[in-house]
Amino acid sequence: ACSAKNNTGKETASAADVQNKSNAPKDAKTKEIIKISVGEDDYGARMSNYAAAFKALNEELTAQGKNVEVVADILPAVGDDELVLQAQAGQYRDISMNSSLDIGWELDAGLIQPIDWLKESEVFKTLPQNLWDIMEYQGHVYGAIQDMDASPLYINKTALKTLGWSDADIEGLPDRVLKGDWTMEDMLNIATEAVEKKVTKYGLVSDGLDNISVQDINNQMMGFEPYDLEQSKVIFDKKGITDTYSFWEKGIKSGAITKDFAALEDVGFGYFVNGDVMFFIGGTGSYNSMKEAYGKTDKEFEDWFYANSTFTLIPAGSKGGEPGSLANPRLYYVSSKVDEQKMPYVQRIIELAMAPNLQMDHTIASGKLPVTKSGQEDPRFSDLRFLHDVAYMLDYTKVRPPHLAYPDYLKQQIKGLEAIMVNGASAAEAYKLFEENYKQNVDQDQVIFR
Amino acid sequence: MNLARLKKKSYPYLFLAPFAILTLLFFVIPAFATIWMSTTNLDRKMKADFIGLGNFRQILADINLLPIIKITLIYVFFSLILTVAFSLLLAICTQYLVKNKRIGALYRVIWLIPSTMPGLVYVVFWKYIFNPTPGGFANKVIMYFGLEQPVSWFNEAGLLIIIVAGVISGASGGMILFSASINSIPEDIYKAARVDGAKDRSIIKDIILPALKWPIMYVTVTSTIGLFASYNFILLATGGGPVFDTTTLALYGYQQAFNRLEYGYGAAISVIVVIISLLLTLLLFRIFDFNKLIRPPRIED
Amino acid sequence: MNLARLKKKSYPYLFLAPFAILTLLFFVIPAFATIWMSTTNLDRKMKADFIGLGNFRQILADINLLPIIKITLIYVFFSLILTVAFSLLLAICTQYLVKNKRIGALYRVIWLIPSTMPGLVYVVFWKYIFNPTPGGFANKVIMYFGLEQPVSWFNEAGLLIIIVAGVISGASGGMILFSASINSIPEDIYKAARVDGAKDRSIIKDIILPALKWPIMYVTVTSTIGLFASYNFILLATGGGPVFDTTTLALYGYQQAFNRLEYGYGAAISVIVVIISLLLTLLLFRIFDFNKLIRPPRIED
Amino acid sequence: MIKLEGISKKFGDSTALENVSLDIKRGEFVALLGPSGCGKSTTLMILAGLLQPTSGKVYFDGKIVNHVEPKDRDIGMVFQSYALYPHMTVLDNIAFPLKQRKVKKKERHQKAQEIAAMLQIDQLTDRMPSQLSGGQQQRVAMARALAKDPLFLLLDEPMSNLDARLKVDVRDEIRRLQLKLGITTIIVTHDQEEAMAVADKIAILQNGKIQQYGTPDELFMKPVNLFVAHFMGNPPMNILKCDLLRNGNERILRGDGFDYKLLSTKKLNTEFKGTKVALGARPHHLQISKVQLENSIPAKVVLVEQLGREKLIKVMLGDNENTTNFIRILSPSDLNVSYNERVYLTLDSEAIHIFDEETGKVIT
Amino acid sequence: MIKLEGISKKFGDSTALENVSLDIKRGEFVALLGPSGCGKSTTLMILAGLLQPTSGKVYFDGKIVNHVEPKDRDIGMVFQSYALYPHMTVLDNIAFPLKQRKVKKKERHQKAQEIAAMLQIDQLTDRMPSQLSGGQQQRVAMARALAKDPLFLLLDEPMSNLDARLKVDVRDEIRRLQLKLGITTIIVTHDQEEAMAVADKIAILQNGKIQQYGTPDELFMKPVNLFVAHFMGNPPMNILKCDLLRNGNERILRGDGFDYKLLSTKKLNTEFKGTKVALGARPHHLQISKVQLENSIPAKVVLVEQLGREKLIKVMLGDNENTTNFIRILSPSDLNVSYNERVYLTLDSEAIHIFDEETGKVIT
Ligand SMILES: Nc1ncnc2c1ncn2[C@@H]1O[C@H](COP(=O)(O)OP(=O)(O)OP(=O)(O)O)[C@@H](O)[C@H]1O
Ligand SMILES: Nc1ncnc2c1ncn2[C@@H]1O[C@H](COP(=O)(O)OP(=O)(O)OP(=O)(O)O)[C@@H](O)[C@H]1O
Ligand SMILES: [Mg+2]
Ligand SMILES: [Mg+2]
Repeated sequence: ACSAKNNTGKETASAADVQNKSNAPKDAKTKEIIKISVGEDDYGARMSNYAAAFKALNEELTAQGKNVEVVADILPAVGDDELVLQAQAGQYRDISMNSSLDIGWELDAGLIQPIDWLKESEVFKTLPQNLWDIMEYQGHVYGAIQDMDASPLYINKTALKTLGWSDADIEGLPDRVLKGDWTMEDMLNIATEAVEKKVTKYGLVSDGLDNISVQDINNQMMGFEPYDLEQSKVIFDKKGITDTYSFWEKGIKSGAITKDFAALEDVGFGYFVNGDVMFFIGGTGSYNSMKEAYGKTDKEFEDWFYANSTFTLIPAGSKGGEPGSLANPRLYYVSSKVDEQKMPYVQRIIELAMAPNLQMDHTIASGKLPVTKSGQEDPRFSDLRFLHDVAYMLDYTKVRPPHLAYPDYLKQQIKGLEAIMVNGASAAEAYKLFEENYKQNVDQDQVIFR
Repeated sequence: MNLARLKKKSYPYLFLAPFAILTLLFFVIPAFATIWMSTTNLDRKMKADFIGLGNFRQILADINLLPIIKITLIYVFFSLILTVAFSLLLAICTQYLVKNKRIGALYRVIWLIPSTMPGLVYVVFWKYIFNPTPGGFANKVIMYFGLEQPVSWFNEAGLLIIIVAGVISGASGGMILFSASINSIPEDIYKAARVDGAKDRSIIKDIILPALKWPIMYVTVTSTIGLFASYNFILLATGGGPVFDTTTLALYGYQQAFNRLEYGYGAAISVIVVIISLLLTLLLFRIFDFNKLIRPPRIED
Repeated sequence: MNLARLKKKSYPYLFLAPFAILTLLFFVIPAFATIWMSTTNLDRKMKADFIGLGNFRQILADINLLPIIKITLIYVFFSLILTVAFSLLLAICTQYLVKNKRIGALYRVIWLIPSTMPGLVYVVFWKYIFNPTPGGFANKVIMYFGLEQPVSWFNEAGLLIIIVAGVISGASGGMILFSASINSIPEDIYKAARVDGAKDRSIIKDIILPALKWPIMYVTVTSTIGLFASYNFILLATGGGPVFDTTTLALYGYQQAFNRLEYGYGAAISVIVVIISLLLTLLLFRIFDFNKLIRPPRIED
Repeated sequence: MIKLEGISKKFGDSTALENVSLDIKRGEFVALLGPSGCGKSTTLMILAGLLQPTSGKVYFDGKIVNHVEPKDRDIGMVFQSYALYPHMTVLDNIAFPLKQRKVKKKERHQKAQEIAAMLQIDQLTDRMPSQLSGGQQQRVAMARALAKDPLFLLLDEPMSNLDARLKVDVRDEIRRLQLKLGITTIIVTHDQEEAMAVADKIAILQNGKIQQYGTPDELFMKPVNLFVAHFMGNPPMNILKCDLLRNGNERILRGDGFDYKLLSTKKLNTEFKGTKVALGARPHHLQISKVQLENSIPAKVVLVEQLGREKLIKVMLGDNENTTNFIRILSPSDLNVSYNERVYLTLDSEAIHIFDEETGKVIT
Repeated sequence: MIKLEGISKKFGDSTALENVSLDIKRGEFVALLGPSGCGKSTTLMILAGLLQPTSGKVYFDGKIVNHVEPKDRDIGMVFQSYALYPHMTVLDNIAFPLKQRKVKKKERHQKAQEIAAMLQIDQLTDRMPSQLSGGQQQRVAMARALAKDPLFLLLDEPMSNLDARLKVDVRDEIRRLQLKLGITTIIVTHDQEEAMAVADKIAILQNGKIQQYGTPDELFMKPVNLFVAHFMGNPPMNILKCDLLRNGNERILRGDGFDYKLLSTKKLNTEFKGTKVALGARPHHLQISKVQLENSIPAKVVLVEQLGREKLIKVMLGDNENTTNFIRILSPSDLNVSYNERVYLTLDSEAIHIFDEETGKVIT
């Protein structure tokens, strides 16, 4: 896997061809080889989708009678730091994959280039608008989304019934959430009630403190994303943040949220399946985790799940607000060093890798949702009852802004949460901690304080 | 003649040279590079602009600095005291007090167990044992004995657990060094002391400890340095949390460099760590009267 | 009277007891838990079903097993030999050959540098130095001297770099133990040897090395165990790649447990690691004639 | 006071002591004498409680002390290897036993300084042991042993590195202290003159067995066997193998190259019926004359050594050039004999000892 | 052959040797004598090259060897502390110097075994040093020093832990080897009888300075100062402070409690004009008589020690009960005196030494 100087994309099969290339028409026997380097990422079906894309592209090229062959050069996955170091040393990955959060700094570091051709691409025609927003930054498309997640609120139906909810009440809940009629506060009240009445041991549990589900709650409580797209700045909103922290403080005080909230990360699924949890916030993938915790066949679990639980979007922070869902998708990026000659091939690989059936392969392997409508039209999709049922959430799903000042925002926000949960800090104290640390860590030009 | 003497005097250095070069390449240059880096604003974009003492100014203004230094000092101080005390006690027990040398050796071998397994395995298990949920082992135990609420061990006593575990796994090195030194005290000396009416306590205090002065200094100095520089263990166990409650200076530097990818800032913190540990080392040298310890050679030429 | 003797004999054990309990809690129980875990299919779901020797059967069938064991043995063998040889050489040079004790001590202190900085800093720099592209430092050097192609250091010589760096940072512990032992040889013995016509070579071979037998055994055994169990360094440097070229058994176990989250399988590999290192330890005990080393006590009672 | 009863000590296969019994009274000064490796140090170690006898019992004041800790035996001991504490100054070394008795610092330092002065090392009390000469170290060891006014003093070659003059001083000091405080003292020494000068009783050891235990005069005048006779006295007693010829009342000792007639007053053990005997005569009991006298033995001078106030003359008996029958004679300095000179030896029947050659036992 | 020229050695502030010069011829056997701590071991260490003199030069065969390595000096040495190699068997210890000479294993072991036999430790060659008694260890050290037939032999108290009999044997063996191979030997000993018996020449050291260097007889008969006179001989020479009264041709020594008239034949150094002198008389040059004789000194018996073949009698001069004027006399065993008995001492004018009390220098 050692190749270091293939960034122009062209490399001939033998030295003799170098002369041939300029004058003679392409010789049938010596194909032009185009090596496309790809960053390794073997989660789900990503790598096999690549392989399929390369195969398909070569078939297309043959069919078109072009005397060109594309070859995949798989480079090992590396951390961000090394990605930059390698790039600075001249070793780029033509196609790499990273979180949607990373657009900002990768662009800053000169690693990627815009791929506005995506707007014209056939496969992305059926991509919902909110997902287009994810891929855009400063007016250009920089990444090609390749899978998606949503963050549902899993609800313990049995416990609701014990608390006196009727079947109809329960069935109507998702709709009330959609309308903004049933809010976070309602949720917390019920969670409190459940714990006080010892209907469940836990009121609200998530798949981890630093997971996006918690950020989802925070965003809902603030009623907005902490990001101003136009100015491309992070918004640091005192009231919103204080509201959020108050929510958590109240949860902790009332017992709906426990001190060991963060530690329930690995066991929360199991507690939910055991009926010990009133509300669980996770990703669509949490369904799989619950299934594994349940330990029976897919079908048996599905039956149990639908009999004993339900799910909605994350409710709005206040009456009449919008419900939400947050995701952290990975995007394909194209290296800034891919030149015009090579770009068509790179483009085609990305498009082919996003073929509906390949999206579906990945969904099956990973539990994440296909991003395009066409992907969701794959007949295999409707067989996956749960995924199928949550697919509507994609329309409400947002991602975190790809802003340079945002990762620190998240980190410090969580420190504030820890202070509340573990050290018994008040919302005001948590806010102070957050503000002070955030201010000292970021370039204040990048932030709107209000 | 003079040439021969020169040759004779210099050849040990020739032996050391290749290793000196390797050290230089592998350790000294990176050290200097770190210092250089601490004067730049190198971050994830991997572009380094010289900003002078900017990072250091920023560190001094860092609102977390004081609490972190406090935690660092607590951590280093107690870990150090306990490590040295503990390895001394172990060495003295197994090498001197336990008269049956076989049992003493066996006991020392048992202390090798911690090093047979990857450290991560332990951390995973401690996390399991001290899991704050009712499913954690320690919580199961205390709840079995009637406690209602599970205890958030790492939150309540994170630093304590980290120190204790670190001490237990760190004591074996010192113990062996001390054992070797105790072992090299001639038996006659013990005999004389016993005849002179010395109890174990006095033999330890008056005979063994003075002979261990140099090893104790060494262990103290290296432990101080090592403790100041180490973060791996805390990172795995608590990640420095909750909030900054178990964050030491080195861990803070690590987080700045490798989580926030603020390499320059992280490097500056590392430099401060190094400066503090060097200052403490000098202090320790003074306390232990280093110059006296380096006796002049009794073979002359 | 008899009771008093019993009391006298037992009180060192009383001293050791609390530490024994801590060891048990922190290290022995996790060790047994690992063994238990190795017989289950514990994975990310955190549900453990007993599957007997299933994991072990699977390991034996693992196509990567043989190459990984080969790499592990190469890694351990060369690291071990080099660490011991290197720390011996350093100790002998600085403690015996360099007659100026001050310079010797200084040199030993310099060897503390590697421990003053977090290991990760070094790894980052080695990565920079041995960057496989023409921009890497080492490549710049060799290309300056006329080589056309940059060298993929970590691919071509990953194991070598890892071994060398590991040896350099690992040698200081052994060096200090050896230094202490060399230091405790009475000066008179050196004098006698010098009068008897012994050259440095013979003094080292006949006087110093025999006195170091026990420390050498200790360093050898602990290094063997430690090397078998360690992966941290390799993980940081190469991550075990390219392919499995620098993957040792312990790293493989780690990857299985913490990357693939196959805890049961990972634990089974850990158990195999432990078994291999225990077997090697026994072999080393035999080689060093362990029983002879534990002399009977000369003070009787 | 001190009693050893049937003490044996084995180191692995080799036996260092075999069935040693010894009675020592309170305040007695006993010397252990014997060739190198005979078990002297081992005996002291057992008395100190630092070695456990393989069998046998040790009594102090009638109580078995086999399992009593050394520290509870109230001993002062000088080790053959000195065993000074390397990390303490000379003063602290000497004061160490007092420290164990919780004597106050000032007081014990004062006492230590006094004893140091007694042993002429008071100038050196600030030094570390490694900065002392051999003899100085040995005196520190002695001072340490004396510091606590012990009940028992065990001294293992305590003056081997001191010059004669100092040795006499130190010996006198020990003797003085010992008498003053009634310290029961056991000294190991290779120097029988020293032993005879100071000891109340001497035990002679050989191969781990006690050969004779008695007052110096007893040992010197009435050795019970050849070994003791030969061992006591310096230069050693001359031993000559002879045949005992009984001729009525006349008894003649016939050796290689000489005949010697015993005086009729010399009594022999009547149980002895054999003829193979050994004749023992101390070097200063022989006189050299240049002319032949009655009952004198002809000899030839082989070596003359000047010993200061005396001469040690080694002569060969008979004319056989290959003989091994050598005799050493101590004679006044003023006797002038030269190499190869023929001389005649006379000896006093009363001063000679006759031993059964086979068993070594004395028969006079 | 060996020459020390103006050697001084300081340890920090304290001076161990001061301006020591010494000439030793090839094959000579020289003894260093002196009180404990006078610098004997230091001298040997400097000769061996193990210590560097602070100033002064060491010559071997006329060449300066100050910076020659010990290993290149061809020395065999016995250390005062033995310094055996603890990790080698006795045999390997002895054979070690031969190993350094690349002598084949079988050969060197055979040689080592021979020397061990010579020193009566051939039964112990498989043991480790820690399994030996003190005297046995010392003999191993001796064997090791002899093993390589060195050009120089430096022996630091090599027989201090051997019994008298063994000492004589070992001493004879050394002497024999030394003569046979012409080994230049320097022995440190505290035992002047030993020194006088074996040494060709003796150097007497005090406080790091050489007091006298000469043959045993010279030292004994003509000590150059009080120190040497007092140091040589055991028991030491009696020294009495006196006033020298010159009365025409008559010279009288008047001390505390006695008058003694010097014979007119006794010559005194005419340069000496003072009156304060010290009278030296060896214990065996004094005779005790029970009746008063001419020019005899009255005294009172204080102590009688039985030394085997002789008695050591300590007397007090004069009648002053608080006097410090004690005299020791060696007399034959058959002299019967008892405590507090009044006796009279006579002494031979020729055998006495008179010293300037102030400088200590001899004036006879
Ligand atoms: N390292 C040292 N530091 C200070 N003084 C020392 C050191 N070594 C020796 N001395 C002093 O030097 C003097 C001479 O010592 P040396 O060992 O030569 O004496 P010595 O004649 O061999 O005595 P002994 O007969 O007691 O062995 C002594 O007074 C001793 O105290
Ligand atoms: N650890 C041991 N292993 C085997 N034999 C030993 C050990 N220690 C002593 N011996 C032997 O026991 C015997 C008695 O030793 P001990 O030390 O009592 O002799 P010693 O009379 O003191 O002799 P010296 O006058 O030479 O010091 C010796 O022959 C010695 O070799
Ligand atoms: Mg002995
Ligand atoms: Mg000496």
